Amino acid sequence: MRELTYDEAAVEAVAEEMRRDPKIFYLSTDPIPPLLREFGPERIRATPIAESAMTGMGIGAAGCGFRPIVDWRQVTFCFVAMDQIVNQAAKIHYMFGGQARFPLLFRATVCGGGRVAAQHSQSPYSMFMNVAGLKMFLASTPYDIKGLIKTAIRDNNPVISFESSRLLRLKGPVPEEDYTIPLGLADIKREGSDVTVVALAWLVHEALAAAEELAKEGISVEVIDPRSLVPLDAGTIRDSVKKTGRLVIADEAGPTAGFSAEVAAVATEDGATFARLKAPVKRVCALPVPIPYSPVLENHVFPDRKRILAGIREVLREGPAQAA
Amino acid sequence: MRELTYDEAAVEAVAEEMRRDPKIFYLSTDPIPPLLREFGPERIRATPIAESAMTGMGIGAAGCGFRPIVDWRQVTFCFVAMDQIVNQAAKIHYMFGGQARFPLLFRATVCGGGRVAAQHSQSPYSMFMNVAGLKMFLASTPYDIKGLIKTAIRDNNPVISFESSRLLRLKGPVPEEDYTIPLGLADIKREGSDVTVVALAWLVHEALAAAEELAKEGISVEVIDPRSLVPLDAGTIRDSVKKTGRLVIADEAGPTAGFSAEVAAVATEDGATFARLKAPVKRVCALPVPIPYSPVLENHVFPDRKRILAGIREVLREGPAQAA
Amino acid sequence: MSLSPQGRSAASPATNLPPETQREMLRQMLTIRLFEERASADYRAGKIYGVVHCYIGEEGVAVGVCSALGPQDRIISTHRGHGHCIAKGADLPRMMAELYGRQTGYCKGKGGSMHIADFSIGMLGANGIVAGGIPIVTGAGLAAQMEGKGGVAVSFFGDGASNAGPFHECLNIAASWKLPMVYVCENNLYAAQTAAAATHALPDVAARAAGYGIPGEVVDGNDIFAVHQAAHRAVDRARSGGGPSLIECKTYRWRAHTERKGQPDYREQAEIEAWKGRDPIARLERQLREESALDDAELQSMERQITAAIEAAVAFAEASPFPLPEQATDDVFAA
Amino acid sequence: MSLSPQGRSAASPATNLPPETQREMLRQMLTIRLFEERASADYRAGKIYGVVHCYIGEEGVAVGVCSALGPQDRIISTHRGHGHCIAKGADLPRMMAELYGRQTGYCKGKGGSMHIADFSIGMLGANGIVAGGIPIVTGAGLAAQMEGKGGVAVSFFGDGASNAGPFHECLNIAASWKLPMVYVCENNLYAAQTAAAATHALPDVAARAAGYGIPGEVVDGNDIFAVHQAAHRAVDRARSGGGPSLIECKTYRWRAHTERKGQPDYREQAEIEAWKGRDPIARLERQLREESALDDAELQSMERQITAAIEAAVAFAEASPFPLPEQATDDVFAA
Ligand SMILES: Cc1ncc(C[n+]2csc(CCOP(=O)(O)OP(=O)(O)O)c2C)c(N)n1
Ligand SMILES: Cc1ncc(C[n+]2csc(CCOP(=O)(O)OP(=O)(O)O)c2C)c(N)n1
Ligand SMILES: [Mg+2]
Ligand SMILES: [Mg+2]
Repeated sequence: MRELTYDEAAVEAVAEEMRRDPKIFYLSTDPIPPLLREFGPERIRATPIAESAMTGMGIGAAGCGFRPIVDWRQVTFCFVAMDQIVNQAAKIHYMFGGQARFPLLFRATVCGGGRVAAQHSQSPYSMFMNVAGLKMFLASTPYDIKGLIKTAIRDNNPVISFESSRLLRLKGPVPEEDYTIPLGLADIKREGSDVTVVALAWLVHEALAAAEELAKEGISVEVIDPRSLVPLDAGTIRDSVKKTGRLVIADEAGPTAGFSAEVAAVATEDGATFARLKAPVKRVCALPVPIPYSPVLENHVFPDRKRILAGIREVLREGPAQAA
Repeated sequence: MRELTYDEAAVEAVAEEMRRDPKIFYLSTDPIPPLLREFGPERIRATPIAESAMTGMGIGAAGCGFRPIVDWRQVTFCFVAMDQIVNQAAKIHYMFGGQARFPLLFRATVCGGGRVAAQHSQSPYSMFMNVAGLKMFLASTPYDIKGLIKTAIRDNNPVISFESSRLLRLKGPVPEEDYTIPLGLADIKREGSDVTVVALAWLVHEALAAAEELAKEGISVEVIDPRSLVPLDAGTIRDSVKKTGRLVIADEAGPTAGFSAEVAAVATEDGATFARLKAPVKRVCALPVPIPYSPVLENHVFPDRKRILAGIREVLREGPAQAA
Repeated sequence: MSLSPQGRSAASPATNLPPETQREMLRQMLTIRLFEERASADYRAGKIYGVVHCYIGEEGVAVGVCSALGPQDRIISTHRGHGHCIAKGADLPRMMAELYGRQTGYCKGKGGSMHIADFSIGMLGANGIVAGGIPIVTGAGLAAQMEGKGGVAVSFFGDGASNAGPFHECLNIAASWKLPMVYVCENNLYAAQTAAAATHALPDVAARAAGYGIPGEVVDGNDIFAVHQAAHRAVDRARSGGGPSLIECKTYRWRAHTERKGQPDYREQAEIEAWKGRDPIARLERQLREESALDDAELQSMERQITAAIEAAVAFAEASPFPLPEQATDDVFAA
Repeated sequence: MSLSPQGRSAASPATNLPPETQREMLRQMLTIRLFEERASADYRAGKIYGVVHCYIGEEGVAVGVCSALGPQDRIISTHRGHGHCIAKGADLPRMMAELYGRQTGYCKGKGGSMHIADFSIGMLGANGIVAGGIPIVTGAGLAAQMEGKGGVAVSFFGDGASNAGPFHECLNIAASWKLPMVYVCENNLYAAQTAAAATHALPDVAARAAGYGIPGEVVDGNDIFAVHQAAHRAVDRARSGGGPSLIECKTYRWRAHTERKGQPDYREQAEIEAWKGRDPIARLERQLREESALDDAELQSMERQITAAIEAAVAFAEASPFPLPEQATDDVFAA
């Protein structure tokens, strides 16, 4: 199968949907060149640096029958539009009693690793997860991002595509044929029986590397990529933990009230899952600090395969494991 | 001891600190009358409806040696200022290498119950908890709010005081003498041995009511009010769960990646706590929906003493409880 | 033009609107007033919940502007939304049922006073966040431009909202893109308790239009014909591809910022009384009588009809069921 | 006044600044340029990380404005911050060490190019969020007003930032409260790849001042004396309680938006060349020579000194240790 980068796969998803549906148009402060070339400046619009207006205009046009894509670019730029996201996009369908639909795709680059410091590096998806009325996902492969973006564009609600800055150049197989991936469906990226690692984005790849290494020692790691954050596929996560009895969560965001906390809660509030859990849950996350610039510092802040390995070893050591 | 309302206690804390320190001033779109009368329009400033500017101006004045208080009023109004909160206030001390201090108190009313619908009812504190660089608390009594606000005003960092709309008129004893309550210190509002309920704000009172009722059945409930969200007193929570073996978390916010998820993770990632946990963790939260207007609907969305009771009974039923 | 309560502006020039149109404008203004008087009473009686913001005294703006619009045109409102709803043609029973928190309300009881919308008539909703609607309706303007059918979008907002960032961002985009927009600032001189004089660098919000190269006009918001004519010019301009305009309507709210009991109102009583003397409804009545386009009998019949319609709306609301508790989880997402 | 690259404006009137001041202005502009040429080279060599935005071509603005300020005055910068730092008197070794990500940098390696600040000299920081600094420095203006010692605060921001909400909110507040502020728009005609012509309703950002009743002036940003004089007037006005001003400096960046390799630059080569012909540094050199205030020997010695200072800064940076990994958890909160 042909290979595309994560970034190319995302743009291809947009382009294919735009060819199919003339109601789709695109707003961002700097247009993406191939989209601009193909669709022209009427459908690929360069906006002033006014993300609040841009986001609200997307909502308004959606309510009038269009299907806008609003690209915030770095997720940190969308905080200026937070009212439009949280008070408007998320609530408007509900508070008007469902009388109009607001099909909207928001795109935002998250994660760190670029040495661009605190105002350009953040993984704040859990801030949005707590807001009722928004769907969102964070893909880890070119295949997944294409399928998820297509689903999101066809969805009749605001959906946020968080996209990992570390993966933009990652290549992977992407079929030529049209396909979609439903929201709310986790992907088991590797099957295993001793421990479950729930990981997001770049850390899916780091978890797979860790799993590879542990396989040499006879330890079998299951790697689950939820892909979709809201809705979250609690069933797949719980089934895996019921099987392995151990849970490590790897996330490039800070732990506090993060995605990782939600997964910990999802696992430990379910009776059947809790009953099989043999060791404490382990969160392998960024340190709770703004992201620093200097490579030495930035590298120290983020989790990686080594910390995932250490986390896995910790949950294997702890609890009534040996007894089981 | 004399009694004050929650709201009066908060205003008294501000007034006492303002008398003590001329560097404190207050920004909000509608000044609080008693503060305006005492301190005049130079120190109690009415701003245009421009929360983004207001918040940033607080940051700038703080960096120049003042100690501003920025009152967003309804927390939903602060989303227009989210860039200044998340990208600036939270990060500025760190990204500039600690060279300047930014003492700032933000005030925001949270929670629901007022039939004011989705754009005026939200409990989004977990959105801020995930952001490194912000301290925050949510008091449940007049005594606590006064002591915490005073601490926050004296702190050299941005601190958010979330204040419960349901409690504004709640009366309680408040000493005349100066006192402060440290951030990061939970308060055990009721001691008990069978189950731990970690609750916030209004739900502290609902949990106490539930505990009273269960006491009649011989069930002993410990009610912990963390008060401070960041830093969170994990030690007190864990110690309690180690003692009781059961954890219910009651929060007026939605569960997803919420405060409740964080407490679940804090309890279940700690080896000693996990080892004593006899039943799954239980979250008693708002339904994950925007807040509706009609009383029938709004009442259904929020947890209350009945749901806390049900949650407690559930964790008492489940797990190897009877065996212990 | 800048207006004091005494009104330095001359009465607007004789309009060439047909008398039935003028009477319809009166009928709509009266409907707003009587609807809100009833809503206010029912709020105090505990039948309406939360918070209600009354538009009484400002009726000339909503009706003056909406009478210059067609059904394909779209508007957005503020937290003070009843007037805009009624002027755009919303259904009184469904409005009242929404205030009563009933299943049959415009938002099935989920929105209440601050969130009444009727997308089917181009009313994109009241909005509880100051200036929050301006970007959304500017998106409706973009939609109208892309649809290419001559539709126009109108943003209503207060003097308070004109100090917020989205106002600026949207005026600039609308001007750059020549969107078919009309921005209508309802300058009632206060944002909640705060006087506009204390928070605005200049008394006229309309002066800001110059920064974007678009027309900015101050009109007496209590003179419905002046409002209508200004709106008409702006709508024509927008429809014909000329881009956006800013119209500032000087007006005044008669009641406190909200209907909440015990809410302070720091405005001077004399100021309130002076503005009551400039009642847009009484003014139109007077004009119509002077032109012999209205007599006592007609007026009484009009009032009777409106009162009956409001009674019917209340009866509908009262008879409608509350939502079922479980319906709280409906409508989070569209199918 | 509106400027094309050819420059319709006449050269600014003969200045009465003493020659040593004029030479100091030249020295500062040259320092900015040579510092950035070195930073750019070191970035390409992998010694500087992340992203670097160069100010080359726009030096006249930072130096022209800051030369009108005193040490008690405060400024804030943008993502393109080196020029403002140097013009306000920041230390080159600590700047370079920050770019190199070292412990001895201004931010201990936590900030990098986009976040250099020196509060001790009134430089409140570069800022990675477009328009993010405007409210913060307006707070510094409020602080100055409350301190009552005649301090002034200056906000530097781009043409792109002038379309963002905080610009509007702050101009209005500063004008209402008569804050001692100078708002300096560096209109380099582009926001990243997007031409200002495509996103601004009017070519002159300065036109927006009228909406707030404050002075708005367009100056040739490549004419350092014109900038200095405009800044001087605005600073005087602010210091004496007259409130804020908006100064728009038309200028141009010579390099791509960032130094990132392979980054596209869609601007016309001819446009870039035309603007290089209007180099603010060459222009001041020429003027000084014409006035016999500078000769080759002096210029060469100045360049040697600056080069040596930059070499010393690089040597300091190179010799400085990287932070320890554990220091990543320092400085989240102040004691
Ligand atoms: C962003 C935001 N800040 C504050 C409020 C609280 N608030 C509601 S209405 C209002 C005053 C609005 O004034 P104006 O825009 O002039 O409209 P008016 O009420 O006078 O019609 C305020 C401050 C809000 N709803 N949203
Ligand atoms: C809120 C926000 N949106 C987008 C960006 C990305 N961005 C960085 S610089 C820039 C262009 C800024 O243009 P301008 O203000 O004219 O400054 P210049 O780069 O020309 O000096 C953009 C869009 C950002 N940093 N912040
Ligand atoms: Mg008003
Ligand atoms: Mg620019």
